[in-house]
Amino acid sequence: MADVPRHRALGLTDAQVLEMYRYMALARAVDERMWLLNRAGKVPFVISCQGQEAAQAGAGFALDRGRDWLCPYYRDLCLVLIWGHTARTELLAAFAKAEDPNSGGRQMPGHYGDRRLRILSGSSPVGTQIPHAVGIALAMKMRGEDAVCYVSFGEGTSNQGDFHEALNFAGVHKLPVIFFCENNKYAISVPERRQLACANVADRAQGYGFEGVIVDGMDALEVYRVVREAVDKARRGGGPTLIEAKTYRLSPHSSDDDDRSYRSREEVEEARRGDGIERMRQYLVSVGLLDEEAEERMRQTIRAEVDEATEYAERAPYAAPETLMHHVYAEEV
Amino acid sequence: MADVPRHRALGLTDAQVLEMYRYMALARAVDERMWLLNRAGKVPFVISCQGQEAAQAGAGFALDRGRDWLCPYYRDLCLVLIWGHTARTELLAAFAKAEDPNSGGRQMPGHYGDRRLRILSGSSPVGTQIPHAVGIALAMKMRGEDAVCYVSFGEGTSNQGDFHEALNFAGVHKLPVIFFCENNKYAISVPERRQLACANVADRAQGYGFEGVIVDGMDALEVYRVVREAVDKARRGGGPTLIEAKTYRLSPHSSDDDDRSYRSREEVEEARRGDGIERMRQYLVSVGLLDEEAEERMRQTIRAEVDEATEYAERAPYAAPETLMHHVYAEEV
Amino acid sequence: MAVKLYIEAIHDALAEEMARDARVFVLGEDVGVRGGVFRVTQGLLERFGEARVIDTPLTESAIVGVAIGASAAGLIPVAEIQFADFILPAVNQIISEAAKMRYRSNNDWNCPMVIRAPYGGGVHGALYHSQSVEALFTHVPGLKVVTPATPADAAGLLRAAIRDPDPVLYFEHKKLYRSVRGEVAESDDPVPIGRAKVQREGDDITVITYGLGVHLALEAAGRLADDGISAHVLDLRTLRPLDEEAILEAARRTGKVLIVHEDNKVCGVGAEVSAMIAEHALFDLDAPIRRLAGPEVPAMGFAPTLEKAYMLSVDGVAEAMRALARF
Amino acid sequence: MAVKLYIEAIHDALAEEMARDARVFVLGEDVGVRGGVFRVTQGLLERFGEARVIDTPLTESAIVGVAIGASAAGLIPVAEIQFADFILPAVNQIISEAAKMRYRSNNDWNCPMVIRAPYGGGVHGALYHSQSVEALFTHVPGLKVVTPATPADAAGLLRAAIRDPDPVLYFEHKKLYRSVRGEVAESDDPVPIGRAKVQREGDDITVITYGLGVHLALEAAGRLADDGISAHVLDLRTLRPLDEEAILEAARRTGKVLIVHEDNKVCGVGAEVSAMIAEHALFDLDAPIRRLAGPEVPAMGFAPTLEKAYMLSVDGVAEAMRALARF
Ligand SMILES: Cc1ncc(C[n+]2csc(CCOP(=O)(O)OP(=O)(O)O)c2C)c(N)n1
Ligand SMILES: Cc1ncc(C[n+]2csc(CCOP(=O)(O)OP(=O)(O)O)c2C)c(N)n1
Ligand SMILES: [Mg+2]
Ligand SMILES: [Mg+2]
Repeated sequence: MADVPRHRALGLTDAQVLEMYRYMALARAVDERMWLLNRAGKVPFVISCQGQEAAQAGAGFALDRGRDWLCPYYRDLCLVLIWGHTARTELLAAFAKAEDPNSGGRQMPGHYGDRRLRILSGSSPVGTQIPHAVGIALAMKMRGEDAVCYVSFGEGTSNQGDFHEALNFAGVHKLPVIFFCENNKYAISVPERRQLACANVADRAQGYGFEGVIVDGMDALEVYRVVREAVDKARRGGGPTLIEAKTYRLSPHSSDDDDRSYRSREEVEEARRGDGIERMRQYLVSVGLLDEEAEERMRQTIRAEVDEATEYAERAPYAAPETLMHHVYAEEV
Repeated sequence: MADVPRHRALGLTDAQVLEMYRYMALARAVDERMWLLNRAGKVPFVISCQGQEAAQAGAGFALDRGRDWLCPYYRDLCLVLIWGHTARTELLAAFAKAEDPNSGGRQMPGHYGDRRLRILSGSSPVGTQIPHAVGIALAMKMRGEDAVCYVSFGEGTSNQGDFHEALNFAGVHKLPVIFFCENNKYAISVPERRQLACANVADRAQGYGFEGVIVDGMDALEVYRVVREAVDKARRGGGPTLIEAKTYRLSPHSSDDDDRSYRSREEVEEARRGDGIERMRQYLVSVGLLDEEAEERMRQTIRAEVDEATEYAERAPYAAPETLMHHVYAEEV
Repeated sequence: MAVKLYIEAIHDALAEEMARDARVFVLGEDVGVRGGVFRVTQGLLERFGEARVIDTPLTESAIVGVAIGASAAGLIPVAEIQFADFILPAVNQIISEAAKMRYRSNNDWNCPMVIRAPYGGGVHGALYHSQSVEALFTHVPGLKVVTPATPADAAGLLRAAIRDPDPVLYFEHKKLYRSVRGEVAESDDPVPIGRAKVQREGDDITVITYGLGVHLALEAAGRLADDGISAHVLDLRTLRPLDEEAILEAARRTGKVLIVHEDNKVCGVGAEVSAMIAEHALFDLDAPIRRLAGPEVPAMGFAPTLEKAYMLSVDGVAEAMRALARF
Repeated sequence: MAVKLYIEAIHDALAEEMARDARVFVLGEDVGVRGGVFRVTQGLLERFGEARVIDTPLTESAIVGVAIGASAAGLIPVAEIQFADFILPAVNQIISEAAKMRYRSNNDWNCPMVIRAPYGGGVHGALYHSQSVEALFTHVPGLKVVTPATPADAAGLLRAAIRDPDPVLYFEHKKLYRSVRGEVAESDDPVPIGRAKVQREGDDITVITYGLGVHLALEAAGRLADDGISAHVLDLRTLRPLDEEAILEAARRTGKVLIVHEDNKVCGVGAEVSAMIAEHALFDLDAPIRRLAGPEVPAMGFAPTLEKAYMLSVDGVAEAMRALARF
């Protein structure tokens, strides 16, 4: 046993764990590109996944992209990339172009949605997606399908009434839904301790009659393990799980934020040292799956992908003004 | 110690515990009268406290009527009687008469409120009073007053978003508020197990970083004890407590309900055998504070009080139609 | 043709739609074992089973939010809000989510769902069991709002709402439940959403109304006829989208318009109807556009004096109609 | 007289009211350390301390609900909703509770509180950071709604709102924050709630508007003046209660009315203004009452093409004014 690498013990192939890493690196690269574009005045708004890629990658690989449903939140860039979106789709969204599959440039970036991929369209008011996920899970149960629905949100959002009502509903009806809290320690400027007085968001699960699990969100493999368990349980009819991934938001809340007013640079630097991408890299090196050359190759491919995506998205057309009136109701065009 | 009667050990005098009992009996008598009047077609609506008097009496005596605040819910007849309302005020409300101190006949009975007594006016949408209580407690803390705010609600209501948001707020700000859930096993026709999947409403306190306490709501003295502890803690700056009193609703949900469609007569009869008023009576007899004669005297006084109140309320005038337009805003009349 | 109570028409149409389409299901508070506090869903649990008639926890936002998710996943939820007054905790889910799902996803997702809620007063419901809430939603693009006044429309509009690919708010007036009876066709044809109906033809004045107001206006029109005043009564039936053509036609027909609704007047649906006429048929008017609506107070009181003072009455409507005819 | 930005006027008036009355306190998301996401409450924490500038959890219903309780207990909360779009989870507390507290308790209790929220578009806010939500509240008896357009009114109406014994919704247009500058008196006089203001006198056509619309209308009026068309511009300032006298006077003055607002047209505030005129000044009109308002879509898109297509513009307003003048 001691010789089996962690990912294999968890049932992940070498190729899979490398893919996981690639998605994390890709997400980071897309995210960083968006900031550059924002600072260059080319895209008006960015909201970041930086620091939360490991949690999202672990969760994404534990789910089944062929049947499960997502109700993601605005930081889930890495997750939706795993789910089938690409640097191109997300740069199209950042540039607000018509071809953006999430909303055709109607919504801000980070407002994911794609029917083809079973990603339900999300909005800005936080927490509203949580009851939606419960409704999807209810449909799965009613139709006897063995898919699960995954929904994510921040720790600040776990204080919204919709969180409570949704988890309670799922508990009473034992629905196949995974509640995934990406606790990144801040809700804009408000630190965790001024958002909630309990030690862990996961402690709230007890109030809904199902299990709450805390996981190190900087450890993609550990996240994979606990989400996998929750997914298996849900498929077996065992009902929901609330998982809290402890992460850290490395970037400001958004491109409109200046986080120096509410947290020290030291704190951020300290957190950066625990970055889940770096941890995964070290793991892959330690088990002999990655060396400098392979890393460099991967980075180049990613850079090319992001460059191509940027170029494509920048050139792509905006939605025509007259489309403003389309799709308020069905068949109106 | 073995010789000290329970109530004395709790710090209640003989007179106090007798008063407690009297209020419970008075509440029951007023409530029963309202049903009679409803069945006779004289009052259009009744909502009952039957089965919950012991919980309310215990809580009412643990609070300080001279300084504490109440945000009660529609079943808290016994509590508001303790707080200074009377058979007369509540029959005025039942008859929807102008002199009703709660709302001047504007609201249904059971919608308590009285500024003079620090009872904040309540509404029908359930749970909205819970954040109000937190706001009152916030004001107490800001002004450095040592009053606490007490708020009550049913177990069904503990699923509303407002419950969650309010308890979380109180936990974060460590406010002097007592959250009192009167778990009477049903929310109209929906049994507890279809309302929530956790074993106890009190289990939810953990998610807010403060204590949750379960108490036998049919035992007024035990309720007194736990509420007293919570009140003392709150006054000392120790923050909120969520108390769940396990009770049973002996009557239908309201005069518009027919509870035979969703629960058996046997179940109700079984619960009636544990009625908190009868338990208190037996206790008082056992400690030599009550005998048949005293009981009969008390019942006669109560009957007279309720008769007088009924007569008065029935004769009292309705609000004049033109008052409809009054008090939408200040100084408008 | 069967003669049914308004409430029976709703119940039967709902049951028939559930039988017709296995995707249709009901959720709400006390809708199962209890059959709803007004008994609209009576017997549905027995007939369609627990999976399709769901007693939810006491949480309006989740009722609507879960329905949105279920509709996205291919079902057709008919969510009941026990009283229209209690729809307010669900406003965020309705306006931010259901109304905008199709638009925000650029037509990728939609919400084929119905929210039913009993509204209106005159039943001793006091401040919080008597309100009219339609005007909070008629302003919102993405929503449809219907308010049937007759058993036939109750049935037909419920069918249309259930078959509509977008979210529909279906408000049923409590006072009509057991006080109005009428013919309902055996066929399961829907009544098209967005089409008003002339309930009475007339030439002197036009009353535009909906819900309970239709019955008051028709009775008042009967009285006025005895005095030789001929009133035209248009039942809006759908409040969003309004039937502009029918409204303008009705306004032009007599040149004198009275708009009647129980909901508060200011910024109520009547304001839009009036503005529509003032924008498109101004020169066809022979009199100022009048509105007779609920007074500007939060809601009606419990005391019978206050309830009566709030509610519209045949007398009041007739008086307003006469005054307009005299103009 | 000091010249201030719109946002400065709000900030300063708020700080001055807090200094004047110890009962006034601020609560909301990120209002403390961060000074608000738009910086309206910048520096208040440092000046008034944590007890009076409270960073709340991310819970709009609790922000309003807690404010209601605190106001009942004698304080004067100024609650900030970070974006008007996010007021929807608090609608139940606002409409069922704050608006009805005085009425339901027969004048025993009241809610002296203010809810501030930045609204409106034109700042790349996309669907959910650009909405106008005022029409959801202008229908509700018990509420007051103000929408200042100038720094002076922003200061004066905020003072009035804070001193009002009833709940006031104070909507501040995001696009005006740093784009509009104007004189603000040194005195701390409030601007009375419920009073519109003539922002420009004119004789040919009347524009009735509020918020950003005021600036568009004034600029358009300037252009029209060059062509010899004289426009009268009325700034509503308060949307509930509407200043009926001022509206009717402005309508009668020119007999030609254009109502302009960014919020969606159907059942918007403009509908009530129009209905009011059609009810009380119909025969003074020389032209149909026109409304120029946000298109009937859920909100404006993120893409600049879509935002531009949604937003009112000086060109658009001027064109509508010219068309009306020609009528
Ligand atoms: C209902 C609502 N209120 C306020 C906001 C503004 N807002 C956007 S994100 C955010 C903080 C969210 O914090 P958290 O849930 O912890 O997620 P994080 O951004 O930290 O990932 C706030 C207040 C919003 N989007 N929706
Ligand atoms: C928001 C809202 N939804 C629905 C109702 C209708 N209603 C009144 S009481 C009640 C059940 C309340 O159950 P619970 O909280 O357990 O209190 P209980 O009546 O059992 O004491 C319901 C559904 C309401 N008053 N408010
Ligand atoms: Mg966070
Ligand atoms: Mg109960």
